[in-house]
Amino acid sequence: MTSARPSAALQPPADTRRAGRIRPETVSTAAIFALTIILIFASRFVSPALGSWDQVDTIITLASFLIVVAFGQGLVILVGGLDLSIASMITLGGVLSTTWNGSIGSEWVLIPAVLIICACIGALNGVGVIWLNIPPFIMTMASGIIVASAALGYTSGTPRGAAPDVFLALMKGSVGGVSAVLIFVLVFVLLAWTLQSATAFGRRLYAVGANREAAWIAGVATWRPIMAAYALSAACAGFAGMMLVGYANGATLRMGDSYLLPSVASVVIGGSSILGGRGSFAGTVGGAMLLTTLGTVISALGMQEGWRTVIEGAIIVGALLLLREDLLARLRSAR
Amino acid sequence: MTTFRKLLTTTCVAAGALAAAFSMATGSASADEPKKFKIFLSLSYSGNAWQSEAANIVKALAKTPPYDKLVDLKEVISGTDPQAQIGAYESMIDAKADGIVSFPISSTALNRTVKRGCEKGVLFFMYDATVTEPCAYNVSYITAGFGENTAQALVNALNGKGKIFLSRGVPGNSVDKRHTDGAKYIFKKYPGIQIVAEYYSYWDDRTTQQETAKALAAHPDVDGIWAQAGEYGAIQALRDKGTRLVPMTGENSNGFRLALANPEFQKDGLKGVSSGSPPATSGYAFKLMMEILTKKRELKPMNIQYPLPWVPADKVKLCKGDTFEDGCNTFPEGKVPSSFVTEVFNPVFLPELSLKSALDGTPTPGKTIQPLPAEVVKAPNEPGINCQKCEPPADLYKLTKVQPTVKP
Amino acid sequence: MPGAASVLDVDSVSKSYGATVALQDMSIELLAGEVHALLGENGAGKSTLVKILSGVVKPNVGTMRMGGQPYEPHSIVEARRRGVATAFQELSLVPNLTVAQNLFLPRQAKGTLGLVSGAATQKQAAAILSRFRLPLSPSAVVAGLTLAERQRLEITRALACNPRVLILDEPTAALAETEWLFGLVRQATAAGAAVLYISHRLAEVRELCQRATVLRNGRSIATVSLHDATDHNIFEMMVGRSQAEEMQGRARAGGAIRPAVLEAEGLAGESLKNVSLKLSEGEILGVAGLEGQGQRALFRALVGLAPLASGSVKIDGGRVRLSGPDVALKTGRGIAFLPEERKTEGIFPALATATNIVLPVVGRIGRAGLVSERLERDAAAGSSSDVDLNPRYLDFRIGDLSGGNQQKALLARAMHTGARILLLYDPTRGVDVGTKQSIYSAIRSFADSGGAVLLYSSELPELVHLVDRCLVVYGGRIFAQLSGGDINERTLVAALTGHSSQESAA
Amino acid sequence: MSANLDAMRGSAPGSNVAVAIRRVLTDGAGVVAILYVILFALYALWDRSALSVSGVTDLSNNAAPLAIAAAGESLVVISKGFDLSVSGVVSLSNVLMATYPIEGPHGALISLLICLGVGGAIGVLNGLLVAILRLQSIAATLGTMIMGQGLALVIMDAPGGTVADWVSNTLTDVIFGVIPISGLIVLAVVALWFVFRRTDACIGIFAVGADETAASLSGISVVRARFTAFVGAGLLYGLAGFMLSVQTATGNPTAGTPFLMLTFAAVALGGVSLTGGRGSLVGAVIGAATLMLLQKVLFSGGVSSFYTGIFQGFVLVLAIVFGSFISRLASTGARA
Repeated sequence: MTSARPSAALQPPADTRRAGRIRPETVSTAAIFALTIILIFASRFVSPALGSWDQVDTIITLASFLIVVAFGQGLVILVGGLDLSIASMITLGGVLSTTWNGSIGSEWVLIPAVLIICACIGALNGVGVIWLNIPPFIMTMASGIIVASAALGYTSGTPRGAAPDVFLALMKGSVGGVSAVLIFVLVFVLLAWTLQSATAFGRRLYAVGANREAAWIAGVATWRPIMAAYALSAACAGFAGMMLVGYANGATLRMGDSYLLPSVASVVIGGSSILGGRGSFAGTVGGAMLLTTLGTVISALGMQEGWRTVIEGAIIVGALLLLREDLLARLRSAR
Repeated sequence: MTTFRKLLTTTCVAAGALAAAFSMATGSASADEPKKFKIFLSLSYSGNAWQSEAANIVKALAKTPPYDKLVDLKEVISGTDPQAQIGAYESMIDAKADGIVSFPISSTALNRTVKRGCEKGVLFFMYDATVTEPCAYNVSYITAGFGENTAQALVNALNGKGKIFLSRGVPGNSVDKRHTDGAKYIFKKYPGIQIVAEYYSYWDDRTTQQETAKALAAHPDVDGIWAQAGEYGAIQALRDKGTRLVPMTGENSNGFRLALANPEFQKDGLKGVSSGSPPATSGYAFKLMMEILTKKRELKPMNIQYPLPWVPADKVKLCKGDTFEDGCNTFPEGKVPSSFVTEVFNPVFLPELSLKSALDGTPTPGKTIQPLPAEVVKAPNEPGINCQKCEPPADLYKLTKVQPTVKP
Repeated sequence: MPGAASVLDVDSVSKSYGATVALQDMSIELLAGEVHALLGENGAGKSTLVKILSGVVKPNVGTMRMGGQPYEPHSIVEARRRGVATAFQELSLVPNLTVAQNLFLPRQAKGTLGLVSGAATQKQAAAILSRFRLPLSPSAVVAGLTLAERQRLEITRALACNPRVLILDEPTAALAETEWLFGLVRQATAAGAAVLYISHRLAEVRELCQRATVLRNGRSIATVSLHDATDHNIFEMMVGRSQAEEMQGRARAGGAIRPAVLEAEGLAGESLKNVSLKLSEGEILGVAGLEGQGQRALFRALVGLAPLASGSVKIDGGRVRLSGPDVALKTGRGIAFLPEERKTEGIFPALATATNIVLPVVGRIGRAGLVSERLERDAAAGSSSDVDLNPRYLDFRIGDLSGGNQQKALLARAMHTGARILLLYDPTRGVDVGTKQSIYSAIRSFADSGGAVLLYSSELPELVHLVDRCLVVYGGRIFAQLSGGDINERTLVAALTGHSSQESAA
Repeated sequence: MSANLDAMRGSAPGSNVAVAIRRVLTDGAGVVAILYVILFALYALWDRSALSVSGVTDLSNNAAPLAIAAAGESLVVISKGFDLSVSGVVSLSNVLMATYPIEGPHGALISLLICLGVGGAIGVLNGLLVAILRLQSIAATLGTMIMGQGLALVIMDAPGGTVADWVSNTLTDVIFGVIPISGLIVLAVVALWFVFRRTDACIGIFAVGADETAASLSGISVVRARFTAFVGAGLLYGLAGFMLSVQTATGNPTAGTPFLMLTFAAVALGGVSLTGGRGSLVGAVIGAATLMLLQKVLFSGGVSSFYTGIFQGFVLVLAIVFGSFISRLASTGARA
């Protein structure tokens, strides 16, 4: 895959001095957060109680799972892949952390153990994609199906046990009046952003995603970043799974399903290219927030489910139209 | 052209390998004695407490003497896709099944296949969910009026006025529609009752919790919640917001019943009733089918109504042991997950079962299959639920469990 | 040529993208039967003019007339219909289609019921291919062709629609010998067509063209008759300053024996037959060859990109196994490779130039594992000045730079790795004169500082001027080895085509 | 990555037969076809009824909707896009069929036209968003998918209604006592593909999928190619919805949901490159058939219900690995 830019033939010729230093990512990210905030304020019209800090708090709590999952998904998409196994990995994380809770030592053994298991399965995805040349789509879909049915068999249908206290505290507790989740999300976003945008590893991810062949020729051991991306994605999903059991204090075998499409959507709406090599985690966070906010507002609309769904779809398309590259480019050059 | 020989050989080798892989799996299937009844347990999907309990009950019964000698039971989980369950049914019919006890994913999509099965003499017993194909037996509580009764109970608890949420099931699902229609029929009678939010919780605790949280963001001042399965999530959502609880009705999760009985929660404002879908239906359906197969009972295909569980707060009673002895109906905290659906037993229909049966599908030592009561309760016709082109009874939504205590 | 009819007349055309002006007040007139050169550095606006003429983009202002009629093509197809055909620099062939299908895009030959007929397409394609003396199978898939074959196909496709105006944008970028092309061009002009010829190789231009229009910063500086203009004042017009550095031969290191740093022994593999070579410290070893003689395979083998059937590679006398470029970088004093295709094998368009330069060793520059644009810029500054790449480009997306600057950046990357052995594959392909000079001096100073360079070039003068010794590859073998005074275009050309007295001994 | 493989096809030496066989083996469709035969052999081995008319009819009726949907998806994927709207279209046309049943052959025709209309309309919308407004296909079609599902719920808020008996009975039947009609319809789609394959439009789609820039410089209208792909896909989704309704004989507002993942699995299994430019609609069709057959094979193989998924997963992976291995063997053979 070469540059994901549409029709490079029509690009400006060489040596155009691009106005300013503002990256397109920066603009699209700003735009998407702006949209989210507008949506929050607009929601006052739906219900006076909305648009409050209370709502924001709810949104962040609900978005936290998606943000964590979408980070992993974003890494995989960045290296030109797609991870369909996250739904099952979320479930796996949830199921293992509840069923093993108490049975294998303290939570400080349990949690790393679960994360490592997830990461290993993710790494297997990497192996399949890199050395067996299996399309990521199929590889991750297959491993997803496999993990799901393994979990089904392992729990024979009913996951037992309760969530580790750490995660109960994380999802329910609060530090000095601020909910723990909020703090966690801030820290996570900061770390994740740094990893993707300000480390050597991150740079290699972008290079590999932009042009695997070129990266290989340039002397990057391309398999490492790819492998790492899949492993991290799986680990993030597993972690999100544990957050979910902390939130609902219990696991179910389908708990991950509702996060697969949204994770991809957050990444793409956040301005990343589905073909890899371009995008920023900040944008992805914006995408996740936008989608979750949309959810809360929509659910407050007093109308038939069908119409609500239609509106949701329409708003997503509308947002995409607003975030179109050329529009933003015009915005950028206008500066 | 050596490459071709190479190609062909690889192809064959691969084929062989694949075959081997499968035949490993088949080893088990190839060994059955002919005389046993070939029964299939067809789940659409598994993965929540309700589904696996229902399945475990059937498995446990099939292992309980004398059925363990009579039944060759095979479980098939085909996933949430009607296509897949159609495929599964077809395979079962082709496999010369004597009976299929099943949770149907769709009330209508399976009809054509079910009909074909009936023509080949296969008995179809649907539990909990139903099909509109007349040649199948539907065994379900759906027609017993969960919606209207719980709605009335909520209205009573609210003295006929207040803002409420409806936490529904799966969009576009006939069971959800039946429940909600019944409830709305009651709520409409009370202008004081105002439905401020209506959301789909997919009969799942976590989703209920998230959706309720969303609704609470818009309407912090809610006065009551009418919920289908997943109700315990609604309580958690309220708890996340603070201590205030509101009157609510829901289904049979152990967590909900414990909460109803919890004096502290009652002090915070929780009251209501636990009712709704009992997994035990599957056992009842299975035993009916066996009695027909073993010629102990004559029964034409019909819609059979399973009694609606009804446990108000003051009726919650903790069980000492592993069964529902002396009218207990809830298990103490920690013995089962809060999402565990308590209505797995029925002293009349299923005395053979114990908690282990529901959790692991293992029979209760020393128990043998007891005969069912002779008469079965016929369910009223309900278009789209258990019949295709039929007239519903005039008193479709009549209250059976509770009477109005407040005038509209 | 006085009296010749004007075929295409472009009058003060301008084109700007948003804030950036690509072409301003450009005028040019093409006469029937002439080959008209378009000269200018990368980014001077040549490609923009090409795109305007061939209907890819529309000018903002200005008029174009063909034989008196106004000429405003809305699409490539319309341009072709009006008789303007283009062979693009970034070859416009679709990789997953066959030669025949590509020849007839977007309309294939139809059979019964107006359906595409594969047979007919192949037949007509075969006819065209033979007419233009291009030995390719019509059913071959383009992805499988070499770069040179593709370039020829691109040119053939343009010629095939018998254009009145033929635009050739860098047609020889991937061609080592030009007879084939020039022959066809002369045929076309003889038939009364006008040819707009864009190339960085002034020698070619002088051989083929009569007049030249020089572009600089999007403006047409002048149109001159090539007879009257010296190279010197053409350069002057192109770069706006008098050409400082003329090509002078490298003071060749004589017999002084320096340690061999890279030795290859009997390399054999895909399109390589028993190749051996020895590269010593401070040496620039040239490789010459017509396209597809195995030079590509040789370079790729030496950096671990292509598997070897047999043979051994030694670095600093120690035998090594090169499983890939990453390993090659870390082995001994390190081997770095400058690939052939800048766009597909070289740059990461969306990333900053600095990032592109430091990428292979980005792990090194991190502070506590963290890297920032600033760190990268500082790290890249050094090597970018070595190749005299303007540091202000370091922050730009490399995709927005001119081909020349991109090439500089890639050379800078190779040097920045710290590897002391460089494998440079056609480092000046399709770059302008100024850039060439910078690249030459960078290579020289690298060698002078004790580095070793293996250099393939499709331009013989380049080899003549740069290298100490020169290997000539032919049919996957090393056919001849020239050194000292033997390195001149005449002997090289002879050797290239397989006529030579001395057999390879390297 | 696949370039050299493609190259081999053109320049493969040896007899025509050799070339032909190699074509089959280097092309995803051929490999998945082999896989299908293997699986079917196993199925027949374990379950005699597989070879009976009813067995075959079941297979074909079961596979038809997914096969046609996958066929549509393959068009978009070849043009280097993703189309999620399939589940929306299928649900929508399904509920329409069940809400407005029209008896008799004319009824069938009208319903078919309605379904095609719905599919075509959403296809046009996708084309507008992706081809003209240049939105990323996966995101844009996610939006249209959600809208489609919403409309389906608006039209019918719970499963019900009945598809006209004539339609559901006739089209699930067999003619000449052996040939399932649903199978014929799939064959018709395949036939259409072979016609379309020989149009400039189709070549354009392949070209755009492989290299958009080169394609546009070669005079191909990228917009038109993309647009065609999406509209074609939409129409086929409509047909898929029609066939689904025919089979289930009833309406279900969420009927299309399972199609989302399955179509992509089928497409990829059928050897259509998800990075565009390579593959064949036939492959996707056979891929879909294979997926549906797999369930039956696993059933007749008596794989324990809990672990069915594990087998499905491994077969998916094995199929791909096996496929690429065979192709590599074939192409190296060609090189030698």
